[in-house]
Amino acid sequence: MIDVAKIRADFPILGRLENGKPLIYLDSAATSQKPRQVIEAEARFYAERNANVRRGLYLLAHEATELYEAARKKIAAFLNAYPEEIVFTRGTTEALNLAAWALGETRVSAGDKILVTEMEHHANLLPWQEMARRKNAELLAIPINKEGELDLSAFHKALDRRTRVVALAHASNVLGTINPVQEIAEGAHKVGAVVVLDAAQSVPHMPIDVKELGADILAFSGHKMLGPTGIGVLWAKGDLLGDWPPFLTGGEMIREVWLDRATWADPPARFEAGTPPIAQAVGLAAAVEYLETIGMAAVQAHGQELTALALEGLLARPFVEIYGPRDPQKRGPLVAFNLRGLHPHDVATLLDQEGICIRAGHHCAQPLHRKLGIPASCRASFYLYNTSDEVEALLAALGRVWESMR
Amino acid sequence: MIDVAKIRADFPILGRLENGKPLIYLDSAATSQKPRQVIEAEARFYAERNANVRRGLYLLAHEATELYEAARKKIAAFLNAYPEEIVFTRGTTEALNLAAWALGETRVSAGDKILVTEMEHHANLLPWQEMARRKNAELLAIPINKEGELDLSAFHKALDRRTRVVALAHASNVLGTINPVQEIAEGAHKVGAVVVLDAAQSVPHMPIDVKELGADILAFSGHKMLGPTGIGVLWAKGDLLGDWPPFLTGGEMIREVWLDRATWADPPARFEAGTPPIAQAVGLAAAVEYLETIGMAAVQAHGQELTALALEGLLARPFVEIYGPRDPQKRGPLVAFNLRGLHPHDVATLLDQEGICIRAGHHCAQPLHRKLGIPASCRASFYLYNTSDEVEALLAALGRVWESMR
Amino acid sequence: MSPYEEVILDHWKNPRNKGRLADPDLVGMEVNPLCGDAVRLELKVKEGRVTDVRFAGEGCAISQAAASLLTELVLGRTLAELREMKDEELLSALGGVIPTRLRCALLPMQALRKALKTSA
Amino acid sequence: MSPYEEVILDHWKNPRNKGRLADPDLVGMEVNPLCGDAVRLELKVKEGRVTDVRFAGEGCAISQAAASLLTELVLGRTLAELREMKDEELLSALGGVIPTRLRCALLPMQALRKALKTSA
Ligand SMILES: Cc1ncc(COP(=O)(O)O)c(C=O)c1O
Ligand SMILES: Cc1ncc(COP(=O)(O)O)c(C=O)c1O
Repeated sequence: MIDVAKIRADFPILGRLENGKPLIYLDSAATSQKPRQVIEAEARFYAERNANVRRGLYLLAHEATELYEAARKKIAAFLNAYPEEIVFTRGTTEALNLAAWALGETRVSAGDKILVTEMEHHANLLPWQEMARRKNAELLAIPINKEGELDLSAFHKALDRRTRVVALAHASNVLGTINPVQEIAEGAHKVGAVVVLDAAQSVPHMPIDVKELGADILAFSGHKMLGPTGIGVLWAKGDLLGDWPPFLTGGEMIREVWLDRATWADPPARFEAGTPPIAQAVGLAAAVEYLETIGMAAVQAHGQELTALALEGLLARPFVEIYGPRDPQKRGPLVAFNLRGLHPHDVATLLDQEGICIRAGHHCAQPLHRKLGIPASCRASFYLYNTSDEVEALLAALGRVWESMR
Repeated sequence: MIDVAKIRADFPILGRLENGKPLIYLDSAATSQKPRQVIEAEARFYAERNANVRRGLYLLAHEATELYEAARKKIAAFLNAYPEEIVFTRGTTEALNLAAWALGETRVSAGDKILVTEMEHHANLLPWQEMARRKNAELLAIPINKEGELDLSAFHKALDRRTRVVALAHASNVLGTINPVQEIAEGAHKVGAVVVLDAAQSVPHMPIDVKELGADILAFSGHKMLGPTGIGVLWAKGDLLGDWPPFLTGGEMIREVWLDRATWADPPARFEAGTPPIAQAVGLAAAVEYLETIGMAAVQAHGQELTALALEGLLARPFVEIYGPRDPQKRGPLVAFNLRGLHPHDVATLLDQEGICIRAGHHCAQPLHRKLGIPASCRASFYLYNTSDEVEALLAALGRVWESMR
Repeated sequence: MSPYEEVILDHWKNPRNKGRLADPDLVGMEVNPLCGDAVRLELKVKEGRVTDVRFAGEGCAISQAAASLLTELVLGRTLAELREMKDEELLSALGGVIPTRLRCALLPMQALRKALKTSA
Repeated sequence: MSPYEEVILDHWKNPRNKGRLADPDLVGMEVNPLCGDAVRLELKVKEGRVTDVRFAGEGCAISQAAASLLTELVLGRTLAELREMKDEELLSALGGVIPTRLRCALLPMQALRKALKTSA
C-alpha cells in the first residue's frame, strides 16, 4: 500500500485548479507530473554543478560529469542492467529510431522480415516502416484478437528464419494490454531475431528486470516516469551496441577525426553525439530514486487497483464501450473507452469543465483505431498520485456528460 | 555598457567556490551558466503548467501547448524569422545532422560537392562526411590562412556548379574567427548552393537577423545561451523545410498512418517526432527574454571588451602562443592559446587550483589542431557575467603557472 | 455543466442543411488530421449569391454544429460578402467557443474558404 | 599553488628510463583519445623478472611523470608481482593525484597491463 496523500504533497501541480475545480489529472500516459524532488534536482544542478560533461578538466566539470554518469548507473541498476548498456536519448521516439536504423544497418537485408503488432504506437511503427523500405525488407503486423491481446498463434506462424526483428509494445498505450515478452522473446531468439520493446508504458509502472524480461532492446521516456521532458533511454543487451555504427555524429562520440574520415568511440558515448541532456539525466535519476523509494511493486499494485475500479465502473455503465482486456491484472494503468454516440473530444471537453483531464484522440495509434473501427477514443490513465476518489469522480462525471448530451 | 554586478546576482552558481576560491568561470563556449530567471521558468512550468503538447483537449494541455508555441515565436522573433521556420532539436549537433541528412536526400547526387572549412567543430564536419559517403559526393575543406581566417580566394576557386552545400561555422569555437557569411552566401547562391551555418558560437553572442545574414540554414544550442541543456534550434529559410522528408519518425509528425505507410505533417511538426523538450523550450524562451532585456549589441560589446583585454595581456606575455585573429572585432568572445612547452591539461589543472575554469583539449576540432600543428590548446571564453577583473586574474595566474612549471 | 451553449446542442442534434447537393457550384472540404474531424460544404450560386447549401461531415459536436450553423449564415449572401466573413461571426453565433476547441469550431470556415477559392 | 607534488615535477623535468630498448620482450602502448596523451612501455624480462625498462610518450606532466615513475617501480619485480600491482601504488608514489586527472596518471598503468598481456 502506498500513502497517496503523502505522495500528492510532493507534486506542486496537484494544488492547481482546472477550470475552477481541483485538478484531477488522468493523463499520465501522455506525460506524468513531477515531484518537487525532481524539479529541485534539476534546478540544483543548474545552480550548483552546471558545466559541460566529459570534456572539462576543472573540478566543476568533473562534478557535472560524475553526476551525469551516476545517473546512467542509477538507471542501469533500476533495470538490473549495466551502465555501458544505457544510451541517453531525447525520448522513446529517438531511441526507437536509433534502434531501427542501426538494426537496419547491421542485421537486415532485402527480403528479410520485421514483425510489429497492430497495437503499436506510431513511434514503434514508423521507424520500422522506414527501415523496411530502405532495406527492401518486409514489414508484418501481428494481429490482435477481440480481447485486445496479441494473437500468439499468428505470431508463431509469422515467425521464420527470415525474421530479423520483432518490435512490440511492452504495454499498449491504448488497450493497456501487457504483452507476453518472455514467450515472444523465446520464439524470436529461436529463429535468431532480435526483440525490441517499446517500454514507454511499462518502465514507469512496473518492476523491470532486463535479465529476466528476455528482450534485447528497450526504449522508454523520462517524462512519463516523473522525470523531465527531453530525456529518454535506450537499453541494449550486452555488446549489441558495439556492432552498431553511430546514428548521429559530432562531438564526444569520436576516437579520431580527420577532414575526410573519423573513427568512433566505444558505446555508449558513440551514440551520444554532442552535448547530452545533462540536467535532464540528473532529473531522471532523481525520478528513479523517487520511484525506488515508493517501490515499483507498490506503484504497480496501486495502478492495478485504480484500473480495476475504473474498469468495473465503466463496465457497469451501459452507455460506455471499453477497449482492451477486462482483467486489470493483464493491463497497465489506463483505460480507453467511448460513450456511445458521443465524440471523444466532446467527452474530454465536458470532463475538463469539472477539472478532469483525460485524453481524447487516436493516441498516436491510428492503425489500432482503424482496427477497432473507431476514429478516436477517450483514455483515462493513472499513476501513483491518483486516488480512488478521483476515479469515482470520473465515473460520476461521465454519467453527467451522458445526460447532458442526450 | 552592461551592469555586470547586477547580472552576476542573477546567476546562483557564481556564488560557488571552486577549490576553495571564488569561481571564475571562463568556459561559456562549452556551456553557459543559467540565470535564476531560466531555472525558475522551467521549474514553474513543471509546477504549474506541465502537460504533453499538441494532443490534449483540456485546459492544462492547451496552456502547455501555448507556452511551447510561444517559445517558438519568441525564438523566431529573436532571429527575425518566422515561427514555421523554427524546429526544436536537442542541440546544434542534432540540428546539423538533420540538415545534412535532409539536404542529402533532396539536393545531393553522386559527384556533387559539399564545402566545409578547416576550422569546423566535429558537429559540422562528421554529418557532412557521412552524407557525402552515402551520396558519393565529394567533401572539400576550405583552408584557413596564418591569421586563422578563411582563405576566401580558395573558397571562390572551389565553388562551382557542382557545389550543392556550403557548411561553415559562423564563429569558430577555437580561433574565435567570425566568418564573412554575406560574401560566402552571395557566392554560394550564385552557383545554387545552400549555405548552412553552425551558429552555436554566434547566436549567443551577437545580434542575428537571418533576413540580413544571407544563410539558408542555421543551427544553435540553448545551453550555450543561458538556456537549458537538451534543446537546440534548426532554422531553415522560407519553405526549404517543406521539401524535406522527416528525419525521425513517430508520433506528432504525421498526417495519416496505416500499418504499411504514412503521410507527413507540415513543418515544423514534421521534424519534431515524439514528445519534444517542452520545459526546455520554455526555459530557452526565458533565456532569450533575458538576453533581449540586456540587448544583444551590449552583450557583444562586453564580450569584445573582455576579449580585447585578454588578447592584449596574452600577447604581452612572451611565453604564450595564441591562435586566431589578433583583432578582437573579428572574433567571438574566446581565446585559444598555449604556454610554450606546457601541456594544456597541466595549465587547466593549475588554473583550477586558483578557481579559474578554462577548457583544455582539442575542443572537438581535431583537424584544426592538426593544421595548427598542436595536439591541444587552452581556451578561455567569456560571457555577459564575466568581469575584466576575472580576465586580469586569468592573466596573472598564467604567469604563476608558467613560473611554477619552469 | 455544459460549455456547450444550447445553440451547439441544438444544431448538433438537429443539423440543418445536412446532405449533398445534386449539382453544386462550389465545394470545399477540410479535415483535421489530428482528430479526423471532417466537414464538406457544397454551395449553389446564382448571380453571385448563395441560393442553396449543404454540409456533410463527421466529428465532434462542435465541428458539426458549427457546420450546420454556418450553412444558415451563408445562405442568401453574396460570394463577395462571404470572402469578407470573419471567424468571429461564426464563433459568436455559436455563443462563444472555449479556446481548447477553437480548431473544431473553425473547421467549417476553412471548408468555406476552400470552396470560395474554387470560384473565379 | 601547485597540486603537483615535487615528485611529479621532478619526474616530468628529469624523466627516468626514457627512450627505447633495442630488443624488448614485452611492449604495451596506450593512448587517451580524448586528449592525445600517449605512453609506450618496453620491458626486458629474464627468468620472469624485469631487468630493464624504458618508456616513450608525449602528453601532460602527470602522464609523463607517472610513466617515468612507473619504470622505477617495475624494475626488478617479477611479472607475477606486476600482475598484482594496484593503481593505488602508483598514485601514492606520485604523492596523490586529484580526481580530475586520475585518467592521465593511470595511462602508464594501462600500458603496463597491455604489455603484461603480451606475455604468456
Ligand atoms: C562551433 C560549435 N558547433 C557545434 C557545437 C555542438 O553543440 P552541441 O554540443 O550543443 O550540440 C559546439 C559546441 O560544443 C560548437 O562550439
Ligand atoms: C507506447 C508508447 N510508445 C512510444 C511513445 C512515445 O514516447 P515519446 O513521445 O516520449 O518519445 C509513447 C508516448 O507517447 C507511448 O505511449
